[in-house]
Amino acid sequence: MPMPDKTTDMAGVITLIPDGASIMVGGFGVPGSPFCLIEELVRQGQKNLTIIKNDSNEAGMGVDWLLQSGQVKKLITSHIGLNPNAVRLMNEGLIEVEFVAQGILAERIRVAGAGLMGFVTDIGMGTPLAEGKQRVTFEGKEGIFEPALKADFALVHADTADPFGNLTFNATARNFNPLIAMAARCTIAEAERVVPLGKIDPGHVQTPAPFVDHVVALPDLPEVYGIVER
Amino acid sequence: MPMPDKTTDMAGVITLIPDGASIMVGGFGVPGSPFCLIEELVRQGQKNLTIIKNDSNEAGMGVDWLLQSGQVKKLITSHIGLNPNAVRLMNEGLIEVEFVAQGILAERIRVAGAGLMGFVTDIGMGTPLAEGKQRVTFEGKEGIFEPALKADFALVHADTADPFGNLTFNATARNFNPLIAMAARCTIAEAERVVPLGKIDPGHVQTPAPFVDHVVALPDLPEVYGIVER
Amino acid sequence: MALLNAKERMLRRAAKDIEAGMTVNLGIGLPTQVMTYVSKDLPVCLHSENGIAGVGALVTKDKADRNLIDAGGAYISPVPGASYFDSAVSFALVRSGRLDLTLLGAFEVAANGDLANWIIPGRFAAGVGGAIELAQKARKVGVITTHTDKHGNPKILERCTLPLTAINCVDRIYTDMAVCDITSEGLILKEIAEGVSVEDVVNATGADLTIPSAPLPTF
Amino acid sequence: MALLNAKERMLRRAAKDIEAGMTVNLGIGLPTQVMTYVSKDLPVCLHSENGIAGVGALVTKDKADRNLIDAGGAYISPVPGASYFDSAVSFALVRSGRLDLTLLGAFEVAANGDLANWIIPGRFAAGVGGAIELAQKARKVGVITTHTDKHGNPKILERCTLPLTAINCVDRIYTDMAVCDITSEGLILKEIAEGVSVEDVVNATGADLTIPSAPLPTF
Repeated sequence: MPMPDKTTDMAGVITLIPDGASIMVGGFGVPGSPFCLIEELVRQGQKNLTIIKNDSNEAGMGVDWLLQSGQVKKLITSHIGLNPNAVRLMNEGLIEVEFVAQGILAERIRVAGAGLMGFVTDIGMGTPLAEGKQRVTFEGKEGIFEPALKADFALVHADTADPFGNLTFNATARNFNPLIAMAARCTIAEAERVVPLGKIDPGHVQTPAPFVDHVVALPDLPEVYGIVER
Repeated sequence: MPMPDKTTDMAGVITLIPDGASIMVGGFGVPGSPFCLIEELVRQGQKNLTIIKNDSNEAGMGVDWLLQSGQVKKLITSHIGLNPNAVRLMNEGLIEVEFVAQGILAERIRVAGAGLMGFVTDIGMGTPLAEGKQRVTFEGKEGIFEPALKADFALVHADTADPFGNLTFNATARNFNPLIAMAARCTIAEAERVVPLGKIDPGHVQTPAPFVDHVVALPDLPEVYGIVER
Repeated sequence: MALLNAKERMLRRAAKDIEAGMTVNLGIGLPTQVMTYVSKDLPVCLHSENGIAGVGALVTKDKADRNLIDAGGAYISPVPGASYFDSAVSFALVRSGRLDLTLLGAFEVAANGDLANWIIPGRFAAGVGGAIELAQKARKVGVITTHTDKHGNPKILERCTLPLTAINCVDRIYTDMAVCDITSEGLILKEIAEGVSVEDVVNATGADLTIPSAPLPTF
Repeated sequence: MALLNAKERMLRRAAKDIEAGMTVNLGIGLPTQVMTYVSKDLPVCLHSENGIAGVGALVTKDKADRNLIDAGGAYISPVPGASYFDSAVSFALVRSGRLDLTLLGAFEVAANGDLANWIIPGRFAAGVGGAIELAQKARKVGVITTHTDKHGNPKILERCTLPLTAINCVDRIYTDMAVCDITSEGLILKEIAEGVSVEDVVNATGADLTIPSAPLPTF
């Protein structure tokens, strides 16, 4: 039985994204950030986007391109400390920023991908991050209800993909990528290599293909994917 | 930097388990069931155990040995349809059985391993499985609170381990094994092969070693791990 | 092709609704047998809840991999492009809407889409397995069942009498007599088995059945 | 060994509490530098929350793998026995109690164990990252900080004035002047830096500090 072929072209697949979309973006720092998908999104210029990503990349790369071009309305993130542009835009009220503790962000995305409504945790109790959040008490212990965080699109960077959309990630480039791939209505993966069906050992697949909607093979990687010189 | 060595012997590690312990057991049918660890538990004879496992194996294997020897007080499981002994013991009131929908069982174990209190889901609404369960309403939608399910011990069957406790599983022998490895206070893994540190590609590890407390290398596999003749 | 009996025609009819590109889960028993009638060239991804997407052909014991079964315990092969995952990911796939279709068995189905397929009080209660989540969360839920039980009593009812697996979840029912859809306007007869009359179907059904005025296709 | 300055002695002292068999997470900044003082032969598993257990030595740019960094963005190597995982598994490890020890930085620490290390209202609020979960869930939490800020104001206080990262979480504080433990009996001076007097420590501390009657070890 053949598997469906989900390979497509970069420009075409990004046109699926409308103004106002919520978009999860993979990556923790440079590793796993889908720079080419973001670059095409900047080229096409969709507006009023909600971006959900662990961090806002550093100045001059990735999510920062979207911030500089004024396409971002809201950022849901765990920290933006490495990007002074993001901090400035937040302080000037030009973007809305929602901070979520890193593991809670990961888990809110994961439970969305698991088709659940949310989870209950004691993380953040007694701190500002708990303020205004719904409480749940179970067997005498109080916790915070953290709702599932879904998105319209996920932009994923994979090391290797097959045409059906099975994905593997390289080292710490995995980070949020397998989580967001499960949590979006439409998951778009860019891959450094697209190999024939059956070339990825079924036991080594890190994102199973049923979670992936589109696969884009990357050309030679631009420099931004390389070692960061600080 | 060397990693801690967690390899140990079967008999010694099972003596850690006291009467009355709650024990998660890997496996879905034969694949991934830790038959040798169970066999040693039968030999040592700990009593009043709570067993948490997807199924109760078939008659004459695995969990059924513990049922036959009268060591099980309670079974938390998704189904026992392939084991008439389990059904009989339940109907005669000799064991208590708590049925949990299969994916909810997986998720209750997973959130325990993720250090959360529980999750909220609409699965089971309007059915007997929702009865008596705590409700949580978020943004007008009602769901069921499903509490994290922890255990004192997890008995895991791995294909390959290293001495630090990194594990890989074979094909559909993965099932509940990586989940229970995270959810127990003490995780004991039996492994078909124990290979030197560094022999498992860090990207292919399916259960990271910090979740595993003890590793037991299996001798030649007994017949019960083989193809089932029905 | 040799003449098919009523059961075989039911399975073949259900197979027609499996379309290119779908991810599908087939319940244990009759539903699993539907694959026999799906073209080997159709790009379809078969999911089994014990942790595989890309279930291929059944294999004989001498060719079997002891670690590779489907949720029914049958030894299977993976197709090129298959993946293995744990039980949490497997049901994440189900609950988050990645299953385009599931076909399940039934003790009873109601005209409002309620499904009962796991408990017969006092007789059968061996656990629900993965059925609740498949029934509640697959995008399309089909039920494959004989139209009546072995005593001739209808299995399609106005309301289920047995404890429910999931409420309001069934979209289509395939039986040895008919194909019926469950819609917001109630239960509608869509197709009829060759050699069966509309009256036969109505008499064997325990719920109001809307009969379209146009001629019914047969299968 | 060359004469160590106060900061180096603080780091070396913190390193002494990293024991064989531990899984440890070191916060960005001063805490990461503690590894310099840990014996290369000690079996310790270093976790970094971006998705690795088994962080090895830092590598120079020309040897770096572009896909392999720690949570601070430094290029690292994996030790034999390392594993990579996603961010959900990484924090599962933290929250479920698999971290034996974390060492973190601080803006303020209170005598009751409260920690503030992520917001200075009006000046610094770039997000909390993974600090809340490390502080709240590691089995032992150590704070590494200068005893006072650059204006000479104490950072160890009766109560924090800044928004909290986590309540009642800190077990031990390592500073350039002292090692203090936070216990149910309050803040206790345990060790003192060479050349520093008990009075110096008391004067630089903004909370009641219990001084044991026995002579204090120095570091």
